[in-house]
Amino acid sequence: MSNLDIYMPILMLLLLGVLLVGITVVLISKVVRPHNPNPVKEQAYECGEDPVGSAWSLFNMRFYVTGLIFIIFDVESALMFPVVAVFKSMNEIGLGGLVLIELIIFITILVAGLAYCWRKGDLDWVKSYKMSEDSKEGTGIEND
Amino acid sequence: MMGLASYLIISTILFICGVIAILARKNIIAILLGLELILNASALNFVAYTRFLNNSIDGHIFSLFIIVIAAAEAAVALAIVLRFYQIRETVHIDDATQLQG
Amino acid sequence: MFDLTLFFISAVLTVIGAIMVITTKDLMHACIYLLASFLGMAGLYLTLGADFVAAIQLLVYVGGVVILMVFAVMLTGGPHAQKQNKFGMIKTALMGNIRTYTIGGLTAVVVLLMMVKLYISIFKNYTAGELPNYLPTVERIGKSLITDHVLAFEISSVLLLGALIGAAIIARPRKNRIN
Amino acid sequence: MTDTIVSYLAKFGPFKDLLEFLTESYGANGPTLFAFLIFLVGVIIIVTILSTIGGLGTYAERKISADMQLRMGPNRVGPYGILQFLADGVKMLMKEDIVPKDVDRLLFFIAPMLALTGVFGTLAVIPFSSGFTLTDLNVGVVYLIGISSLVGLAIFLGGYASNSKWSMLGGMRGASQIISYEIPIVLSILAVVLLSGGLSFGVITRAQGGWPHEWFIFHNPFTFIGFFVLFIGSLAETNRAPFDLPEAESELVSGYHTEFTGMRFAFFALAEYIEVFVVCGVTAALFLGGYQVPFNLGGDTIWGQLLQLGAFFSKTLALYYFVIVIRWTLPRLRVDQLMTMCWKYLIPIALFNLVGAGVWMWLFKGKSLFVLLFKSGTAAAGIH
Amino acid sequence: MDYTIANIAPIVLLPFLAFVIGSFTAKKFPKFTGIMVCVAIFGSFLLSARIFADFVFNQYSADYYIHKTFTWFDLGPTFKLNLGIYIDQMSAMLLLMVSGVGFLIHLFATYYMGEDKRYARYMIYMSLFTAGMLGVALSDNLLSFFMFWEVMGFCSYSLIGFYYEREAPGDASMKAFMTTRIGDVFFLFGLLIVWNVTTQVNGQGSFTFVDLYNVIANGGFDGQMLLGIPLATFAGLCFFMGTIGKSAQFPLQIWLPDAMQGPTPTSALIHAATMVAAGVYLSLRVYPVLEAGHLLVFVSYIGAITAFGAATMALVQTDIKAVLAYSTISQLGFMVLGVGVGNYNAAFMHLITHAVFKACLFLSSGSVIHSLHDHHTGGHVQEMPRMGGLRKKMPYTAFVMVICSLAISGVPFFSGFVSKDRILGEALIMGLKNPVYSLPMVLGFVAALLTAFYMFRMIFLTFYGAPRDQELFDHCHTEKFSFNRNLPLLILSLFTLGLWYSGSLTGQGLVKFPGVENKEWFQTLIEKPDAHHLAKFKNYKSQAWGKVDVKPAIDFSKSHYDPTHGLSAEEAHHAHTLHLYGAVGSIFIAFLGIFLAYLMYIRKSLNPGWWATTFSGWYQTLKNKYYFDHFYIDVLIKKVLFKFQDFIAWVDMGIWDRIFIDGWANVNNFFSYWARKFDDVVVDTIGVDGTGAGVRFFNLVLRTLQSGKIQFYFVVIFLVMASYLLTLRVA
Repeated sequence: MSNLDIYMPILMLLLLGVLLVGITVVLISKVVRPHNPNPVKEQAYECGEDPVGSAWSLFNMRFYVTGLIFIIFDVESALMFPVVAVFKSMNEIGLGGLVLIELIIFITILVAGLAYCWRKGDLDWVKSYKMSEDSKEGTGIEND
Repeated sequence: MMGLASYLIISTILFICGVIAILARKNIIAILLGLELILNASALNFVAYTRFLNNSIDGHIFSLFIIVIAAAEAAVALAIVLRFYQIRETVHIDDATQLQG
Repeated sequence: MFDLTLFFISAVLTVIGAIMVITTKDLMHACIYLLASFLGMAGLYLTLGADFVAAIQLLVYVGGVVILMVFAVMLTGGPHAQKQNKFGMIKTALMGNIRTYTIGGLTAVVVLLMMVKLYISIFKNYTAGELPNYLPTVERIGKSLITDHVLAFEISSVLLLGALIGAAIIARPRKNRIN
Repeated sequence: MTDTIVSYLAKFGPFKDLLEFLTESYGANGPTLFAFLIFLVGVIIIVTILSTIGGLGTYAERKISADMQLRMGPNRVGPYGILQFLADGVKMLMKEDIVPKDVDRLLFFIAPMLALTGVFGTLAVIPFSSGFTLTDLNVGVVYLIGISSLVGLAIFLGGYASNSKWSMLGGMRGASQIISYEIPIVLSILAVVLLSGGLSFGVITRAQGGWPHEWFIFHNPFTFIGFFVLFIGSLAETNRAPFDLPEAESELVSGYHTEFTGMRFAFFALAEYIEVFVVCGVTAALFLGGYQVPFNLGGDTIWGQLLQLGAFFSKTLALYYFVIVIRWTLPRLRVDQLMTMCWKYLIPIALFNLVGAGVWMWLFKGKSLFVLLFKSGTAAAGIH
Repeated sequence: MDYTIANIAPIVLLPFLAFVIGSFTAKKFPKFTGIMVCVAIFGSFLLSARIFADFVFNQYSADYYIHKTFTWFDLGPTFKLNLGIYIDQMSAMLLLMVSGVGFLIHLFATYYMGEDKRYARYMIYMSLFTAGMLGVALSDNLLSFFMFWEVMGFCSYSLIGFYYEREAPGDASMKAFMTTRIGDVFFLFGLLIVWNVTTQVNGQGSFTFVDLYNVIANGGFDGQMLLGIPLATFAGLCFFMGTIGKSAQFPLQIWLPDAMQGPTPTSALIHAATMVAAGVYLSLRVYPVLEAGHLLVFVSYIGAITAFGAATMALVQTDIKAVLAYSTISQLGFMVLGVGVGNYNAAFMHLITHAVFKACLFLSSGSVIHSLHDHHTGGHVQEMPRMGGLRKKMPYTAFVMVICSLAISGVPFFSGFVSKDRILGEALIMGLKNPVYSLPMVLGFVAALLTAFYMFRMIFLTFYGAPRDQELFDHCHTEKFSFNRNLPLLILSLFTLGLWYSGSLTGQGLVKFPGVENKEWFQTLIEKPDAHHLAKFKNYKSQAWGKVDVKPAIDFSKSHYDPTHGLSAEEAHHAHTLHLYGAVGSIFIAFLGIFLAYLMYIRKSLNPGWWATTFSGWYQTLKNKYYFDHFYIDVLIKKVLFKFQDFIAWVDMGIWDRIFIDGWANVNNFFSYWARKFDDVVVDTIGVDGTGAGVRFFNLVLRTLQSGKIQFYFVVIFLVMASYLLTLRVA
């Protein structure tokens, strides 16, 4: 058994997920289900009113800001995983303090970013929205 | 079949795809997609060389940092794109004609 | 046997995904193809014995970057926004005029030549030796992150801090001004 | 060598014979074929069982809510209405598959697929027992987090593809909620990894013990808090009440799956219910000792494995019950409360926990609170 | 115990760090900042006390010293700057005094400034100041000495002008800063000379004291002349100008009285106890240079004139702090006189004793001022004519102040007597031996008389008699004992007793403890750096920072008190006799002064008003501080400097502008004519138009490239890069 065989169930499960949906939706249910479309059915459901415009319109920036902070944290945690994983073995040979200090420095810098965003209101769902009307104070960049 | 050559070819294809996306797509976000492809191609090269040429761990760490930097780059670049869009209401790259924003 | 299968599936997913990214018109679809390409890339990492890098590829790209891209597509007016520019001119999807095509073609030829030259030498000189076994990488990565590469490790957090603050400043909602 | 179901089963006589037979017949590919067969059977069994559990989950939900509200709940199909989920499934299969005019057809097809794929992908590393884990990857935890984030993407794409404003809102909310709550989850898991010293579920589970005081939840005060952070985050990650904003029926009709009908909707629902089971299982494995039974009863024998399965499932199902009770007890959060809770409470707490757990490990040489309180330091060396 | 960076550097760094941290916390946590500063200085005090204990309690002999250096920066073989520490008995005592007195003053400041709105800022300035002074005490070289000296200058500027809302403190701070700068400029000259001489002698420039001593011991100054003056004289003069500026000696004494505009603990710390002492300390450190430059007579004259002049001015002051300020100048004059008459030991002793009792006096006056609150103006009252009878209201302060006044007046059993009378006795010896010294001798004794008089004038006016401003008196609260108001005072006053400084209570052998007659530790331990002392620096080797002290090869023997001071028995007897006369005389003088004050202000049998009217001319002169301020401003600046300025302006406008600038313009005109010709023909026609044509031509080419389309640029970049890679030879 070569080493890569351990990844076999993952591939199987992913393929199973794809195939299950594909086969069921495309084949089986096509056989058994009814199919009689009409224009009203094919409208997007907006509580019975006719839809106005596409739904693919603009959304608020705050969604992006959330995603932005998320991805930074995601990457930081990705970097922390191996360090944290070796912490225990390092601790047993007496280097735990060193790893801990490195980790704490890392986390502190991370927290500084979080604190900045907190302070500037990026974490406030409602206030950051209001800020766009009120003032451009605290945005950091001045525009003409 | 699973030699160094095949990995290099795959990464070359990815790289060329990325370059084409950068050169030919007009939507800035599409260009960023191309950039991600290029970064992935280089990360793949690092890991492949590490496996086939020397068995140290440094290639993995390098690709790890490439992933980190790619994520940071994507975050900042997309923020710039969004800012640009808010000002110009377009993400067409040929509309980015002024340095001031 | 399975390693070949995994390699083949991953390679196909990666290459097809990448090609679809640059050919599809719909930006949202391009993001999905990019996702496919990333998944395939994770598979390729697995075949190279880089299990941790593969997992991080999943975590960061699939879970983070693609979602961010998709958000950005949504926030810039959806995938089909602005076929026209401000003056009502149709924007070209590709580069445009004969001059750019010429230079582009030239570039393609030169790049091709360069690749051929590079790869010929690589394939000629590289002989596959005894490949090492697949070893667990997490321990080794962790150890070198806290010893040899500790500076890079810490500096990367500064980089991310900078990215976070910079991007947050740029992306913060403000009063819109249209020039 | 990573523990898999294959390496476990290969110890037993019949399987050993099969392995030898395959090796003789197919040479070097024999073990792979052997693994393929066992994995295939294992995957099919596990998917079947979990789909059933997911289906039963809908039943349990209705029954428990009925109990809490002094109703009967489903009681027509089968004894006590236990086959209700099968009836629902058949109904779903028979429903018309309505694809609205303006949808993005590709994504409309891919979204449920991604949701199901993401959830199925996680099943590969769930530690049901020491032997019956499909594959115990070295990077199991990271893999699990990564692959399950496909669900968030699926929810967004589902909302996007529908081209309906309700769906779009639900999808946006869902995606941002899921990515936000991923952070506290990851940080809590990091604390557990720090205690156990490995990224695989096997290592993490083996670092704990059968008795409650050996579980990580009671290891130190920080993990005790970390458990709740993880649990709350998991609730949000699976869009369960009180975090069911993406599908808040009183606000957004039905959220991101407003436009999905028939089997497509069924797959979304199935994915959600299986995911609840998965996160409960993960929580149990990370904090509640997973499959560990006291005295390691039975050991590697098949009876021991069954005991371990029993331990794992009982812990997981207890959490599952708890999740359902929470859903019918708590009111839904507002969207700003949701974000505040995540970014201003859970994440700082989780970061603090991580550092605190590290300091605890460093100060007390990895001894748990119980050991420090009730046993001498020398006796403690044997535990970890 | 060894001296390493870990237990030396915190002495300076603790107050400095308190300053740094305090500057961040001052706004938000003023109370915390104040406590932190006090704790930091107490830490310095503990470390200093340990050094003191090492040096004084018999671990090291009298001429032992510790000198450790590290390289600050290294610019090649000839220019290498070392910094380091130099600790000998004198530094050890100074460290203990500065940190101890500084700590008590800080403690008092928490009381005095506690309600001020900029309390924390005040405390951190004080902290920085203390760091500077401790740095001066530890410096092994003149350069770092100068740097810390300037740190103190800055702090003194900030602290004098602490109430910058008012005009007077602002002016006073500016005045203090500018006046001391004059001395500092000369000090810098001195540094250059030292560098130059050490370069000549050792081949490598250095600022360290030991190198300076080394150079002097090896005769490095011999025969060196500058502008016809011996170089040693020049250097000594430069350093002594630093002393004059910093220690407010004649003729630069004008800044110190004005410096009383700062809060009273500032006055105590800076303008009485420590900073002004730094100037004297400089003189003591460079004493061999002064001696080599034959400057001691000059020094003694400056000191005596200062002592006498300031004392006379103090007679007529009505502001309680002004009296103390002039007395400070006067006492500094005594110290300088001590240096001048060659009684190195007594000068340093007076520095220490004066620091203690003057700090105590200032703090007591602060205590008085703080409790006298004028409800009409809303400010505190400093004028003595409005006081009187205050001993009933503040018994502790009155007691302490009387003790300290006794000390400063030179009453036996107090520290002032021990130190001052040794200076006066030496002056007496020198005056009788050498007629040149007779004027300093006389002035010194007169100044001592005046000192006793004006100090007790102040005491009587403040604490005795009937209250002259009943309303103010009634508003004054009765003093309650509090740890940060009275405790520092009491501790300081405890150390004004003479027995701490001398085994014989009086320092003159008049009254002795049984069995301790040889414990004149001050005289034993502080060695005058004369030729004998300097000899050990002849083969000096510097020692780098390390973990362990490397003791010098020469094993210094333990020193013991030499009652003959190295003189022959006959001379020693002579000297002792003269000292005895001097002591008796000065005791008499002290009591005479006190008695005069008693007559004038308690018995009122002598009317001060009569004296003031009779000698109104002198009175006005003294009131106006001998017209020094007028002289400097009206004469020196307005008449001389402005004239000089006019002259310079005339040179600039009349000569330089007219001849050089205008002449240059003419030359330019000439050349510009030809340049224009050249421009028209060669440049315009050929160059510009030709370039234009060229540009138009290249424009055609470049226009295609410069399209503004960024992706086109990318294509070009890729093309170029790929082409470049194509040309590379692949291994």
